[in-house]
Amino acid sequence: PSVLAGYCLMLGDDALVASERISEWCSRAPDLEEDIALANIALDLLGQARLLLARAAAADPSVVPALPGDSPVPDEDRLAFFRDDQQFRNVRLAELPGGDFAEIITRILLLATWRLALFERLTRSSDAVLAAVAAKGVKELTYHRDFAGRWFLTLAQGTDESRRRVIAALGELMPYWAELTETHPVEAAAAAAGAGVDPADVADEVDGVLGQVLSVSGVERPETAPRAGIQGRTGRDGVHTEALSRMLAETQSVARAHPRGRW
Amino acid sequence: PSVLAGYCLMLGDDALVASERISEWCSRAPDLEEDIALANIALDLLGQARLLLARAAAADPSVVPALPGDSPVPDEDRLAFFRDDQQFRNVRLAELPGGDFAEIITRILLLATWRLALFERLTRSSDAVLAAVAAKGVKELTYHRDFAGRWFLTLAQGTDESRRRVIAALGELMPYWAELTETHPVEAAAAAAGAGVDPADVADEVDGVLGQVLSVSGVERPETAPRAGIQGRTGRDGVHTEALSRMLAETQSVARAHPRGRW
Amino acid sequence: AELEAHFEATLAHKDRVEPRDWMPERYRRTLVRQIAQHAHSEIIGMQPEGNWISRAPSLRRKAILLAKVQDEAGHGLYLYSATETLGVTRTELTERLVSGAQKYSSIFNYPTLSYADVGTIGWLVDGAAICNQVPLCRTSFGPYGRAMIRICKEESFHQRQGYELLMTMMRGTDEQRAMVQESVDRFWWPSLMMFGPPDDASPNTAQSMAWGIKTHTNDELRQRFVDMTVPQAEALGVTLPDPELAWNEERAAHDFGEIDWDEFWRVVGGDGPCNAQRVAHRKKAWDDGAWVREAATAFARKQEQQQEAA
Amino acid sequence: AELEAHFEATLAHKDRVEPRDWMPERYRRTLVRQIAQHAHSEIIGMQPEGNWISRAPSLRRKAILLAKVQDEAGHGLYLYSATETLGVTRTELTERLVSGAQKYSSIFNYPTLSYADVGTIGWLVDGAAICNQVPLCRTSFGPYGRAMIRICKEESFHQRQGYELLMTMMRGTDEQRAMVQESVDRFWWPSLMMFGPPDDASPNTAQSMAWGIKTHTNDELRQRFVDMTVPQAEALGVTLPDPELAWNEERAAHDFGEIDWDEFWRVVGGDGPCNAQRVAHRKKAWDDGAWVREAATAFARKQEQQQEAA
Repeated sequence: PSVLAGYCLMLGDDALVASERISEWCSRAPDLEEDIALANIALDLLGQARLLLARAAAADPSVVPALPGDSPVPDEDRLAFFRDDQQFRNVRLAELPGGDFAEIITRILLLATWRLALFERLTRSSDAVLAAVAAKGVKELTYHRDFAGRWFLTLAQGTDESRRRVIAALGELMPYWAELTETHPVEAAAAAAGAGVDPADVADEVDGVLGQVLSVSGVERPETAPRAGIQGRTGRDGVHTEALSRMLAETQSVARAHPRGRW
Repeated sequence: PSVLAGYCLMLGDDALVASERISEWCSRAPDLEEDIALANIALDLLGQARLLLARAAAADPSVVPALPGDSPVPDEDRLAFFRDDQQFRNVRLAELPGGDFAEIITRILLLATWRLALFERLTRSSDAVLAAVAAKGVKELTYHRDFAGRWFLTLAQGTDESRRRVIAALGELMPYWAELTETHPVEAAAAAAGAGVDPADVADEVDGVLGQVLSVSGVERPETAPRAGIQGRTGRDGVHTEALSRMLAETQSVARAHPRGRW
Repeated sequence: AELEAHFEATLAHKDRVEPRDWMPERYRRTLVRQIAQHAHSEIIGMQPEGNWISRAPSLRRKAILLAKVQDEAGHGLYLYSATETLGVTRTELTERLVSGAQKYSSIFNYPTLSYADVGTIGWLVDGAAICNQVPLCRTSFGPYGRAMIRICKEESFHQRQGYELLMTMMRGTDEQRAMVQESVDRFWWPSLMMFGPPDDASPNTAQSMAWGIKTHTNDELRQRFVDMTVPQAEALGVTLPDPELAWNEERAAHDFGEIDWDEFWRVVGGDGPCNAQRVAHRKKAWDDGAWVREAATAFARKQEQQQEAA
Repeated sequence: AELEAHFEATLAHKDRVEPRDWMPERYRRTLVRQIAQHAHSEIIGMQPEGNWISRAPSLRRKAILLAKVQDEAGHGLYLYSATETLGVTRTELTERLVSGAQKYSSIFNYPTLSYADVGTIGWLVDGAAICNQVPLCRTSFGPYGRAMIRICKEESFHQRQGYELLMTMMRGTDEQRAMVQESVDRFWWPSLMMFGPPDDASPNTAQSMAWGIKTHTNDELRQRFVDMTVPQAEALGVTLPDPELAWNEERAAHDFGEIDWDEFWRVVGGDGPCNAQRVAHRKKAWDDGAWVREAATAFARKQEQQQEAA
C-alpha cells in the first residue's frame, strides 16, 4: 500500500478498534452519565475511523478488499468488515479485551493523550483531508482526554478500592504504550512526506501531559518494560493479540454473511 | 424437510450446541479432573451431533446449505457452520450463555437425564442409523448423567455457597425444561413413523430420575412457569435466545471465511 | 380541601401541575410509578438494540444505532430527573427495577434475533411508543410533559431511521428481504400488546384519565397504531402476519385479529423470553458500577472538605 | 554417606531412583522444579490451542483439537502426580504458578493467531517438545521417566495430527496455504528457542546431566530438531524463515541463523506477548473454582463423618 494509505489505516484502525471496545460499555456503565459519555467517545472515534478509512481507500484503492462485482458495499465497510485481523494496523492497546471501568478510563486516557498531541500537529498535514480530519478530531479528543483524566483522578483519589483498581489498570496497559510512541517505518515515511507526524516529535509533550495527570492523581508511573511482539512485529505490522480476531469474528459476522447486502 | 431429517436436526443440534457450551470450560474448570471430564462430555456430544447431522443430510439433502460448486466441505460441516441461528432446531436450554460451575453441572444433569431416557427408547428406532447412534449414546449419556448427578449432590450438600449456587442454577434453568418435555409436532410425526420417540412417553421416567437426584440432594424442585416463546415458537421452531447467533458468529467465523477450504 | 380544589381546577383548565404544587398522594404515587416505569423502559430498552451494536453491518448503521441507544439513556435520564422532582431518586428507582419490584415495557422482554430487528423496533416499537406518548406531551404533570415533548421528537426521528433501514434492506438481496419479513412477523403482535390489555381489563385507565396522566384508552391507541401502520407496511412491501387484518369501511378503521392475551400475561408476569436476562443484565451493570459510584462520592466529599479548609 | 553412595551407584547403573529412595535435597528440589515446570507447561499450553476450539473450521477438527487439549490436561495430571511422590502437592504448585513464582515453557507466551497455528503447534512446538522429552523417558527419577514415556507417545500422535492438518490445508485454497506459511513464519524462531539458551549460557546443564535429569545439551537437541524439521518443511511445501538455513556437508548437519536472544530473554523475563494473559487466565480459573473445591472437600468430610457414625 502507499505510505499515505498505510498511515491512514493505522490511525483509522486505532479509532475503529478502540471505538468497538468502548461501545461494549453501552448499557453497562456505572451510571447513565458515564454510559452516555462513553457512547459519545465511541461515536467520535467511529466518525474519525470512517473518514480515515475512506481516505486510505481513496489514496490507494489496492488496500480495499475485493467483493463480488455487483456488491454495493462502500469502501469504508469493505475495510472495516472484510479485512482479517492481520490486515489491521492498530496498536494492540486499542484491541485488548475489556476490563473494568478503571481499565477503560485508563485506556482512553492513554489513547486520547497520544492522539490529541498527534492530531494537533496533523492539522498542518500536507494532505488536506488528513488535516481536516485532524482539525475536527482535536476538539473531540480534548474532551476524551479531559473526561478520562477527570475520572482517572477521581478513581485515584476516591476509595482504596478505586485507587487499587486504577493503579492495576495502568500497570496492565503501560507495557503497550511503546507501540504508540515508537516510530514505525510507515509513520517515519508519512512524516518525511509531510503528510504524517512522527510520534517522536510529540513524545515529550505526550509524556508531559501524562505525567501531569499521574502527578495530580498521586500515582507513580509504573516501571514496566514494553510488551514484546514477535520478531519485532506488533500491532502496526498486523501482529495482534488473540483478542482481535475474536472481536472481528463478532463485529464482521453480519456484514460477511451478506457480501452483497445494502444497509 | 422430511420428518426424519427434521427430527435428526433437533437431536443433533441439541448435542452440537450443548457441546459448544461445555467445551467453553476447557482450561477453565475448578480442577484438572473436571476439566478432563467436561471435555469428555463435550466430545461425546460432538460425536453424537456429527452422526445425527450426517443422518439428517442423508435423509433429506435439501436441509444442507448450498456452497460454491467446487466446495469440498462435507455435509456435517455445512450444517454446523453454514446455517443461521434460525435454522437451528435445538432447545434453548442447550444454547444459554455459560454461567458458573453449578450452572453447567445442572444443565448437563437436565439435558443428559432427558436424553438418556429418550435414547434408551430410540435404540428401537425403525431407522437403523438412529438406533445405532442411540445405542452408542446410551453409554455416554449414562456417564454424563452420573457425573452431573454426583456433582449436583456434592454442591447441594457441600458448603452454603455451593448450595446457594446450585439452587440458583436450577431456578434459572428449569423454565426451559418444558421445551424438552413437551411434544413438538416433528417429534410426534417421527414417533408416529416409528423412527422417533415422543417425549411424552418418557416424561414419567425422566421426572422420576430428576426427582430422585433432587431428593437425594435435599433440593426442592422449583415451581417455575415455562419460559414463553414468541407466538408459541421456541428453540425447536428456530426461535432462539439472543445468545445463539452470538455464539454462532464465533463458531462459524473461520469456516465461513473459507467456504472452499479443506481442513 | 382548598389545595385539592386548586389541584382539580388546574386539571380542569388543562394547566400543568408543577413539583412545588400540592397534589394528592395517590396522584403523586401513580405518577412516580408511571414515570419510573417509563424511565426503566428506556434503560432496559437499550439492551435489545444494544445487542446488535457490535454486529452492525456497516459503519454508518453502527453510528446510527449507537447514537440511538445513547438517546435512550438520555431519555432515561430526563425521566428519572422528573421523578426526582417528586422526591424519588434514581438510585431508589434503579434498586426497585433490579429487585423486580418495578416493571418496564414488556416489549423489551422479546429478543432481537437479526439486524432487521433494529429496523423493526424503530418502525413498530418506537411507532407504538409514539402513539402512546404523544398524548403524554399534554399530560398534567409539568416535568413529565416537558420530558415527553423532547422524547417524542427524538423517538419520531428514531422511527424514521428504523423505517429507512427496513426500506434499504428491502432494496437489497432476497435474504435481506426475508430477514425483514421474518422480523416483522415476530414483532407485529408484541407491538400491538404494547398498548396494554383491552379496555375492559384495564382497571386503572379511568383514574389516570381523570388525572390527565392518560388521555386515551388502550384500545383507542391500538386502533390508531394499526391504522397508521398498515399503509406503511404496504409501502415497505411486507405482509403483516394477521389474516384477519382488513379495512372496515363502516368503522373507517382496520379490523384485526385477536391478540394472544395469554402470551401477554405470561410476559408481563415475568415468564417472557427475556425478562430474567434483561433484569440480570441491568443488575450486573448496577452492581459492577457500585465501586465507581462510591469512588465518585468519596472524591466529591474530599473535594468539599478541601474547599472548606481553604 | 552410605545413602549417598547408593544414590550415586543407582545413577551410575542408569537405574531409576524411586520416591522411597534416599536422594540429595538438591536433586529433589531440582526435580520438583523441573517436573513442576513441565506440568505447568502442559496446563498453560492448553490456552493457546484452546483459543481455537470454538472456532475450529470443521467438526472433525474440533473433536481432534478438543481431545488434544484434554490430553494436555491429562499430562499435567500425571506430572503433578509425579511431584506429589516428592512431597509437593498440586495445590501448592498451582499457587506458585499463578503467583508467578514458577515458570512454564516460554513458547506458550506467544499468541495463536490463525487456525493454522493449531497445526504448527502440533508440528513444530510438539516436535521440539518431543526432542526435549524423549531423552527424559530414561531420566533417573522413576515416576518422571514413566510419565514421560506415556506423554511422549501421545505427543508424537499430536505431532502427526498437527502435520496432517497443515498438509491438508496446503492442499486447500491459496488463502489456506498463505495461512500455513504465515503461521510457520511466526513459530519457527520461537520453536528453536524452546531448547533454551545456548550451552555457554546454560549454567545448570552440567549438574542436571550428572544427575541424569537431563541427557543432552540445549544446542545438541536444537540441532537435532532443525535437522529433523527441514525435510518435513520441504515435504509440506513451506519455507522456513531463515535465509542462512543450509545443509553443511562437513558437519553433516544444517547451519542456521542466529536466534534473537534478546526476544528470548524478554519473553522468559515476563514481557512476552502473552505472559500476563496466560497467568491471568489460569489464576482466574483457579480462583473461580475455589468454591467448588471447597464444596467437594466439605462434602467428602461429611461423607466420612456419616460413615464413621454408621
